[in-house]
This record gives sequence, structure tokens and C-alpha cells, in this order.
Amino acid sequence: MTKLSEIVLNGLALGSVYALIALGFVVIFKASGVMNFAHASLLLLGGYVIAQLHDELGFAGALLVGVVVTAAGAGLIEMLFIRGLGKVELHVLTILTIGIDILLTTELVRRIGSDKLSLGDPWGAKSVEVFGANVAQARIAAIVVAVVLITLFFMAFRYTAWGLSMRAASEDREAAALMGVRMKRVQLVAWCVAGALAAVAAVFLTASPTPGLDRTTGFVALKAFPAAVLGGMDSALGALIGAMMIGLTEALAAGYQSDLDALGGGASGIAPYVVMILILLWRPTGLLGSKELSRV
Amino acid sequence: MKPRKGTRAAAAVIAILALSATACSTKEKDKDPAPNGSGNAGQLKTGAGVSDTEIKVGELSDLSGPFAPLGKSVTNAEALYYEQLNAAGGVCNRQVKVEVKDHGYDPQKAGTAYTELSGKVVGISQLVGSAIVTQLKDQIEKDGILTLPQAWPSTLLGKKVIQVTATTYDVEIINGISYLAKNVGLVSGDKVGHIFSDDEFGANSNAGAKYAAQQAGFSLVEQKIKPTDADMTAAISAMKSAGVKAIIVSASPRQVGPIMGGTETAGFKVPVLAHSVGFHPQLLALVGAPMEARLYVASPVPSINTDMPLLTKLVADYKAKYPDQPIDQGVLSGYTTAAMFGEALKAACKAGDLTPAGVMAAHRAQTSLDLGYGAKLDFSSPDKPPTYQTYILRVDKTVPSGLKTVEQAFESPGARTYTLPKPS
Amino acid sequence: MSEPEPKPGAALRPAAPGPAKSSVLNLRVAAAVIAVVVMALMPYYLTDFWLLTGLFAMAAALGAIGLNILSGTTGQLSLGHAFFLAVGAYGYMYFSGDSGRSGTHDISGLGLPPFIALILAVLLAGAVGGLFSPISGRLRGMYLGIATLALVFIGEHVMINAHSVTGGYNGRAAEPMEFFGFTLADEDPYLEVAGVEFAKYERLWYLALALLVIGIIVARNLLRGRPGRALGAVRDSEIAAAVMGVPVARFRSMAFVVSSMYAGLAGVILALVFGRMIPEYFGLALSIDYLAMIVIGGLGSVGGAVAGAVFVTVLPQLFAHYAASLPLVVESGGDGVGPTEAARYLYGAAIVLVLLFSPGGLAGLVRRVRTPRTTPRTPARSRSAHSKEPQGAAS
Amino acid sequence: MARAEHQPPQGNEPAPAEHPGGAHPRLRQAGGALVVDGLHVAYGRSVQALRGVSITVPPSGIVTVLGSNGAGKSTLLRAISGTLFLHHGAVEGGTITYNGQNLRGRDAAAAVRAGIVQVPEGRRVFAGLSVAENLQAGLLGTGDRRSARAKQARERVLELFPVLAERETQHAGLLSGGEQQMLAIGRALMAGPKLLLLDEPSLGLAPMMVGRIAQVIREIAEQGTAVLLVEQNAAVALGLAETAYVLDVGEVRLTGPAAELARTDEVRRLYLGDHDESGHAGTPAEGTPHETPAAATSAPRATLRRWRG
Repeated sequence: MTKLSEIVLNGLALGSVYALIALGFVVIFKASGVMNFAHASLLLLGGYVIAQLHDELGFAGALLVGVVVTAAGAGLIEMLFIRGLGKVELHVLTILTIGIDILLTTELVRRIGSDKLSLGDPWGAKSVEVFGANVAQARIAAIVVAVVLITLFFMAFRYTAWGLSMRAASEDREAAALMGVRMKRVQLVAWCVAGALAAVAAVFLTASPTPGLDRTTGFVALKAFPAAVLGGMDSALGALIGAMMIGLTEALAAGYQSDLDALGGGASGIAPYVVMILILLWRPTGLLGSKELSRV
Repeated sequence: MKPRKGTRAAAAVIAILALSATACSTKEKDKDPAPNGSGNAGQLKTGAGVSDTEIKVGELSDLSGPFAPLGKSVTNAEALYYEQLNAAGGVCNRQVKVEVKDHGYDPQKAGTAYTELSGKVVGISQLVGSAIVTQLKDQIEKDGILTLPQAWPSTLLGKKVIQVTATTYDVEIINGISYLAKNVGLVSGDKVGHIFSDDEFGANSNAGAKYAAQQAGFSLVEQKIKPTDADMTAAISAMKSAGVKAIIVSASPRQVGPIMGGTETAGFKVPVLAHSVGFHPQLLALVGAPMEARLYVASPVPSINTDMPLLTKLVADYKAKYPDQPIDQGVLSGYTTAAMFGEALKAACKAGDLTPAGVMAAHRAQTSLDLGYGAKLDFSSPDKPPTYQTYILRVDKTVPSGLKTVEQAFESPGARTYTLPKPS
Repeated sequence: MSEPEPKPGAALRPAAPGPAKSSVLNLRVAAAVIAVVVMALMPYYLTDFWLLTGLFAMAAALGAIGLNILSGTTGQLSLGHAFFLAVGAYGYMYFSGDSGRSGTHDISGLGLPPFIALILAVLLAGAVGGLFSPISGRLRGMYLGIATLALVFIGEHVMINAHSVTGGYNGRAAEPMEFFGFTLADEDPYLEVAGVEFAKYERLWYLALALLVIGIIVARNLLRGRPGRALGAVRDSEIAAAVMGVPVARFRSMAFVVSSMYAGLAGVILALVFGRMIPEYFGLALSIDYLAMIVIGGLGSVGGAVAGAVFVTVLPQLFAHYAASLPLVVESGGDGVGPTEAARYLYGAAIVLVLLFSPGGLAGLVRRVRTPRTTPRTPARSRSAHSKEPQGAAS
Repeated sequence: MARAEHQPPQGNEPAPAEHPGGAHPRLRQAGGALVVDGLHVAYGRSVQALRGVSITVPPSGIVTVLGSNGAGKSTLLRAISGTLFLHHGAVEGGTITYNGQNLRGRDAAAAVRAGIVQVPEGRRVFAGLSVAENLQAGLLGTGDRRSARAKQARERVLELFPVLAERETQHAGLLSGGEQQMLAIGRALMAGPKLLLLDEPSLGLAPMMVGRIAQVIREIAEQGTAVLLVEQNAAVALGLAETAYVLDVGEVRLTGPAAELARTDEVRRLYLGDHDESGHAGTPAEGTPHETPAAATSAPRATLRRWRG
């Protein structure tokens, strides 16, 4: 039982981090209609900035700067590359973000080199006991922070002018424009929000008991893709549910690996993708994704 | 106007072709630079890569991919060795010149980079990445140039041209487990965990762990992880609930770090045994305390900070030449590998045959090479590692490499009774 | 080189497009023949390094043509192209290889003649692409893109675990291609033509070149004929295509099958060139490379795919080869921007710049230079990034 | 009535300064609020959608623009509301001013701030949002969602459309077509526009509902909001408007007081005679001739062919 509760808690913590990333995917997708592959490098950027500054500014200061820098970086990508393109094929925008990701990742990896950087988070290796299970404080913090941020996010989405603009625009861009919604500003804010969430996710991805930030940290963003997709790419709630499913699936597949020997071992890495494919076969636009309206 | 344009283009193409025909007609010479160049200096036979003044040695490293940290240390250390060798007069009155190619752990780039070395070097004194070695080994064998890989799975054994430079992973883990059994008090019937990465390194190590566990009567709890995983909590939970008395880790520092941290967090403070390739001094800043308390490192070489003449001199020289670079075990590994190659060159010079085949023959004729760090190396059998010995290192925050030697080279009884995987 | 003034007689020429068109066509054929001849002469001049690079480029070109049919022409985004390359490569090894041991594992194989194995491997890749149709038929846009991403990861897992077919991490050796006793390897028999030794790479060069020419011709005919128009219609609007009587689902899965067959062929060539394939090669990065190729080359254009493949394959090699003589680039291992990083920067920048300034890729650039501004580029080819936006320009 | 000459596509040249055709300055009232003058619009490089269109909408009252499918009616509205770019269109010549303020080349947000709000064709309510949220969305361009003015606007809208008050928490997608049209108009009114642009409000509605909507439009105009109504249903439009323009293939072909226009042979033949017009059975607006010989429409005119644009 301890094992199960440990695994479930860790799965939820993992899911919380994925949720922060997946929400970023969804917000950007709603605003700009693109699956942002540059998210991996934005995450790395946030982590890198925090790692560089935490000695000087302390963790909180570094976190703040990291969040702001990453948000600004995401906003800059929107302004420089995405906004100007206007209407192009979906692939083209997607591949463009891959190009941006390659550029940014190359530079960050060159700077990080072989280093494993600590982000100076205050939790260290300390643990707490929950339901008889030992769980790292950082993991609990991940769940708490994610719950707070995601609640804030949903409230903003529901009640602020920006949230209403986002939802209106993703329903019908032109009608939203006719209401006087400043689309450029809404999109810019969306990218910035996504960037900020990615920077926070970077903290929990690298906090103990994980090994600190290194050049491959950004890859984790790839696992949030299935989360965003299986929930439905234009549904924030779907992203949240998807992220939790992926986190739990992964943790359970790893924790009960010995019972899954038939799959060849090490199946936890691909479990998210298998779950995603199964769900997409059942619902081609994810759990809560809206059906595409086809127009001739 | 269209046809005109076309004809002009065609004419231009033909002109370029004609130009290139004159420019590139040297291809045949390029391929085989000095076939059987007979003795200029006495009766010395020379071949590819060797001129009257120069001996060219190739290195295929990873300087931009996932193994860049290792690649960089090894490349620097090899450069240091050859610099010292040249300062001492070189080999056969020739200066050794190193040509380094970066493959970034990309098999395609490695393939083309190799073609730039083959036929132009007398041998390859560094080849990083077991996947890359595997990819190239058929070709290397065909070209017959001595190659020293920076990877130690026993699956690389069995080819005369490829010299695994030290104890293989499986033998290393057999030695390590025997040390652990003796020193942390494991008894028959205990459960021992093995977390290993889902790649050749992990699989090879797992073969050794299985054997050692069976010999000692331990039951082995296995947990496979992806080489890219960073979250070890689930694996640790599995180990903890199985109640293992010790954990063996065959993975990279990316995973050894979280395993140390995670077990500490989970209050699951069992001894951990890792390979030297799974340790990196930077982990000390992140999980120093648990590593100091519980980590054992099985290594084919002693800690570079051991008090030995060779090693103290190496550390000093390296510090002088690369003041900004970290001193890790890769430095020692690179330096000793280069030294093995240097010894082969010297032996070949003595035998009067500096062709690639001659270098290989001279290398394989050495049965008891002592490079000055303890282990005696026997290169005579392609099917066996040059040594079956292992050092045990533990964490010591006071030295640059972060490791100190706690057990000098030893060979456990199981090391030789274990059947190495039958090479292909 | 001055442009000729229209001669007085020019006006007398019939205005009918017939003769002019055929002369352009003849010209194109002539240019193509010259290109093939030039390529055929290359083994006499290139060193192994460039031969190998060229072989990779040719294999990549075939793979890129396939992806272009899928993503460029039909509009189905695929991040799983690497997987289909792997199916081709391992399919070939399995069909042509013998059973035996490799490393620590037993491997099995059918020991078929290599040429038969090549054909079977291509068919197998196509069949696997067809098996994917329950998914490719149901999913659209990014959903399909991410689903194909899963193929790469799941495929890698299967490859590593299916020891007896793939040889596990170590991969397995590929049998050299053989035609009636003539082996495409270094020896057997030894061959020298005009003083140049024809070894493995030289021999494979001609095989790859022949397959590439066939691949280009097939793709062109396919795209210019009825299927091509149907596929284009499917991309532009599925409903409109369906109204026009195009069996949308069938064409979508057909595009997947054809694309996978091209990828499979590219995989076989790579296996022959490498001589041994390891599963790690077929990762996400390879898929992204192929996407970059078709974007840089120009979506939907066969020539563009080839150009993009050459660009993406040759660029890093150029950097690695000439690192020493390039300004701003330090040699590998030094501090600063190494050749690998420089190539990555240029590669990333090329993707971004091409998309920003020439969304038609290299092919679009060439088209623009050739026909400056006479035919306006109508927005008909570009589709809304937002499916919910109205498609019509005016009420 | 003057008839515009067909003009060749203007390409990238600036529009000619003088009026290319029949829009008569004499119709322009002093202090006219919205002035569109010599407007040229193109989609892509080759597709000319508007060629020198000039219209004027006074500060109050209803102006209608008639025209068949593809005549350029929606394009005209898009140019005014600043949403052309969403359709790859661009203004290539001419001016658009409102109260003397330039609107050409400005975005939709600028138009809303200037007091011009458009109700798009096909209603386009935010189907996934509730009715209340849809109305809230109407305030997004004004910058204040909580002020007394916003509250007032809301009360006015709910007064105008009591049915919306009953459905406040429902998703807009679940409303009937007529209710959606009311919501779309109500949403636009939330911003308190001085000029309301209506794009085919009668399209696809039951005859009963068309009458209701017409009534509402008249009420809105009576409350002091100017209305520019674009319609295919000429019977409805001419019954409502004081002034009418007829667009054909991107040019203003006819213009004049609505009642006068409704009596011209050409309009009767082309726009009022078709018995299939959905609005035909609808509004019995006075002054609108009902019986037009069907024979007159039997031969479709070349100028009324569906024009791609």
C-alpha cells in the first residue's frame, strides 16, 4: 500500500508539472493555432536563467527573473516570428517553431555544456510523510504550486477580459475581432503566460530528487505533448486531465515494471504515447477537444 | 529566350565538369597514399598515415553530443599525452599528429567522419560511444586499423582491431558485487536491486550482475530505465517495496544523481554501487551527502587523485595545460588510452613495421604492459579484456575528481569463471 | 549574355503554346539528362567522404520525396517518418539476412536474395503505413502530427526489444546488395574502371542514383496525374474533395502508403551504405530532419524535396570538413562555436528564414526567379491556420 | 440614375481622386458621419472586389447597401470594420473616415473604439460561451466591463431582447437561429456603438423572425444609433432604410432615397421580383412594391452573375 500511495503521489506530482507545460501548449494553440515545439527550449531557458541567478538573487528573486525572462522570450517569439506570418499552413507554423527551438536549444546547450546546474530551490532532499509514504518536499511543492497556478489560470481564463478574449477568439477569430478584441495583444499575452508556466515547470523538473538542470531537461516538454493532445488541444481542462493521466500512467508503469515484463521492460517511457494513441482512436480530437468545424 | 537560357546553363554545367575533371583527377592517389612505402629510414616499413616526419593518429570523439563531457576530457588528455610524447622525441624520429573528428553521437556523421580518417591514419586512439563503435566496427575490421574505443561493453570483444582498453562492464560489476558483499555485509538470500539503462551498457552490466547474484545466492530485483529518464522515484519505490539490501546502478550520472537523492528522500538508505561512467563530480553539489555516505564506484582505473607518481604528474600537467577544465576520470581514461596507443607505436617502431597492420601486431604482442597505475594489461587475446581487475572508489569531496581509491586493483573469483558473451 | 531583342520574325511565329511548351519540355529533359550524367560521373572525382555524403543525400532525397507527398501535397503532418525508414532498413536486413548470432543474441532472417529483400522491404514499409490508416484516417492536423510522434517512440522501444529481428541496441549487419553474383561491396569481384577502383560506395552510388531517378519520375507522374490533383484537393478541403467525388479516406491512406514506401526505400539504401543499422539512429531528430528538408525545399515540390535533402544532409558535413578554414568557427572541442553548433545554428536559421521570407521554400524561390511577378501567387495554396476561420475571400 | 462604367482593375496604382462612377456627392449630407470615398479593395494581387465605391452614412437613420451574392457588400463592411486582413484583402485606394477620423488601414479594435461595431454575416455568436459571456464579449473592445455604462448597455439589450435574459446561462450554440441573431445584435450593442453595421441579418431566418429583426433594427435606429444595413433581401432593406445603394460587381450602380429606388424598374426587376426571396412573405413595409412581374427576372443579367471574390 505504501508503494502504491508513493507511486500515485509521485505520479500526481509529475502530472502537475506536465500540466503546467501542457497548459502552455493549449494556450498557445488557442491563440495562434500552432503546436509550439519551441516550448522545450523555453523551459530550458527558464531553468538556465534561474540556475545562473539564484546565487546572487536568492531562489525567489531568481525565480521571478526567470519567469519574466521566459515570458518575455516567448512573447518575443510571437512578435518576431509568429505574428508576421498571418495565415499559412499549419505545418509551416509548426515547423517554424521547430526551427526556433533548434536555434534556442543550440545556444543554451552550448552554454550549459556538460554542466548539471542546481536551481537553488529551497526543498533539498527533505521529505514528508503522506499516507505512510515518503514523498520529497519538492514533489509536494510541485503539486501545491501547480494547483495554485492552475486555479489562477482557470480563474483568469473565466473572469478576466484576457480570458474572455482568448475564449472568444478561439471560438471565432473574426467575430472576436469585430468586438474590438485586440488580437495581437491577446496572442502576445497567451505566449507570455505559456512561457511563464514553462519556467515554473522547469523548477520542479530539476528540483530534488531529480538531478538538476542539464542540456536534456527540455525533452520533458515532449511528454506534455501527449498530455495536451489526449485532453484535446483547445481545452485547458482537457490538458489538465491529460497531464494527470500521463503522469499517473508513467509512474505506475515504472513502479510496477516487474509486472509488465511482457512489454519488454522500460515501458514507462512509451506509456504516455500508448495511452494517447488509444484515446485518439476512441476520440479523434481528444477527450474534451472541440470537433473541427469543416467549411468548404 | 528560354531555350537560350537553357543552353547556356547546360554549357556552364559542362564547363564546370571539365574544370572539375582536371582539378579532381587525383582521386586514386588520395585513396592509397603510400602503398607499402618501403624503408626510408633503415628498414622501417610504413603505410597509411606515416610519412618521413609524421605519424598521423585519428580520434573520433563526441564533442557536441550527449557524451561531450567525456569526449572533451579524453580528447584533451590524449592531446597532452601526445604533446609529451613528441617533446620526448616522438616515435621513430617522427612527430605524432592527432586528427580529431567530432561525430556528436550521430551515426551518420560518424560514418562520414570515419571515411576522412580511414586510409590516412595509422590507427584510431579514441572512439567515443558504444553505439558508434558498433556502427563502425565491421568497417574498421575490414580496414584493419587498430582502434581503442572509449566504451567497455564485452560485446565489443572478439575483433582483433578493436581493443577494449579495460575491464568490461559485466566483469566490473561482478567484482563490484563481490566487494559489496564482503564490505556491507550482504548474505546469501538477500535481495539486491539492479537499476540499469535500456541500452548496451545497461544490458551488458546486467549480464554480469545476474551471474554475480546467482553465484552469491542473491535474488536480483531488476528495473530497466530509459537512458533519457531523469525521474527515478518510481524505480526507487519499486526497489524499496521489494526490500532490496543494496542497489546496483548501471546508468549515467543523470540517473545516479536522482537515485542517490531519491533514496535519501524516501528514507531508503542502502548502499549503492555504480560504474565510474555513472559518476560525475558535479553531482557532489546536488547530492553530495548521500553519495559520501552510500556510494561505491567500481572503476577500471584508480582515482586520478590517488598518490601515484604517474597520477600526480598527470594532474599537475593537465592543470597547467587546461587550467579551466575539470579534472575527472575521463582525463585518466584518455591519458592511459593514448599511452596504450603510444606504446603500440613504440613497439611497432622497434619491430620495424609502422604500417597499420604492424602497429596492430605490435600492440597485440604486448602481454604485460604496465602504464604505471597498477593493473598489468594483456592485449594478446581479442576475446578477452586486457585486465579483469577493478578498483573501488568512494566519494571524497576534498579532491578535484571527487573520488578516492578505497580498494586497489583486485579480481574477484567470479571474474574469470563468468563466460563472456560469445562475440559475433 | 544580353537578352535578345524580339526578332521581326518572332511575331510571325504561331502564338499557340504547343511548340514553345515542347521546347521547354525538351529543355527540361536535356537538363535532367545532363544532371544524371554529371551525377553518374561523380564517383570518378569524389573521395569516400563526399561519396558517402552524397549517398546519404540521395537516400534522404527519396525519403523527403515520400514525406512531401504525405505532408506537402496531402497536408498530413507526420513526425513519424523515421519509423518508416526503420521499417525499410530492418525489413531489408531481416529478409536478406541469415539466422545466427549477433552480439549476445540470436537473430533470425529469411536469407532471401538481396534484390528480392529490397522489394519486400519497400512493400513492408508500405504495408505498415497502410496499417496506420485507422489512425491516419481519423486524425487531422496536429492530432495526427503528435500521433505520428508516438510512432517514433513506440517504434524505438520495439526495435530495441525485438532482438531477433533488429539485433537490439547493436543493430544487425546488412547483407550487401547483389545482382547475379555482382556484389555491391568492396570486393567480389574486384572492379576498376578507368583507373579508379570501384569499391562499395562507388557501386552503391549507381544503385542509389538509379533508384533516385526512378523515385523522382514516379513521384512526378503521380503528382501531376489524377492522384496528385486528388491529393491536393484533399489537402485544400476534404469536403470539397469529397463533393468532387474523391474518395478522401482512400486517398489519405494511399498517401501514407506511398510515403512509407519511399521512406522504406530510403531506409534500405541507408542500411546498405552503413552496412549496419542501430535503432538509435531512427529517433525523433531524424524525423525532424526530414520535415526540415521538405520545408526548406518547398512543400509539395519533388525538386524541392531533393534540394532540401541535399541542403540538410550536406550542410553539417561542409561545416565539419571545412571547420578549420571558416572564420568565427573554432575547431571541435575548443571554446566557442564549434562546427557542429555552427551547422545547427545555420540549420535552425535556414528553417526560420525560409519560412519567413520564402514560404514556398527553395522551389518557390526558383519559381519566383524564373517567372518574376507575371503570375501572382494567389493565396489559394495557403490555408488558414485556424480551421474555424472563413475560407472564402468575399461573400 | 447613373450607372457606373466598368473599370479595368486598378492594379497597385493609387485610386483616382475623382469618383469613378455614380455615387453622387449631392446625396451627401452635411456633417455625414461615415464617409467612404472612392474605395478600392483587392484580395490577393489580382482579385478586385471593390472599384471606387463611395457611400455616406449620416449620423442617424438607416442606410442600406443592396447587391447580389459577390457584389462586394461584405467586402465593404470588412473595409470599414477593419477585418479585411483576415481575408487576405487590402484597401488599395480611397478613404474611409468617420467623424473626420481616418479608419483606412486601422484594425477592428480602432473601429470599435471609434464607435462602429459590426454584426457579422451568419451571426457568428461564440457557440461555446454562455449568452451572458457573449454579451460580456461585446464589451471587450471598450475596455470597461464593470462600469455603470456597461450595466446600462446590458439593461438596454435585455430590454430589447427579453428572450436573452431568459437564456443567460445557456450556451449560445443552443439558441435558435433567430435568437442567435438577436444575441449577435445584442452583443454588438453592448459596446454602445454610434454606428451599427449589419451584414445580412435576415439570412436564413424564418419569415416571422425576419419581421422581428426588422422591427428591432428600426427601434435601434430610433434610439439614435445609425445603421448601415447590407442585405440581399431588398424588400426588407428598402422598407427600413431611408437611403439605399446598389452594389454590382464591386461598383455602386444605383443610389438614392430608398423609396425612390424601390420604384425604379431596375431594382424591381432585379431585387424585388424573385419569389424565392425569403423575405418576400415577410415585412409588409409601406412603399415596397410587392407585385413585380415574374417574367422580368426570367433572363438573368450578365452583371448579376455570381462573381468570385
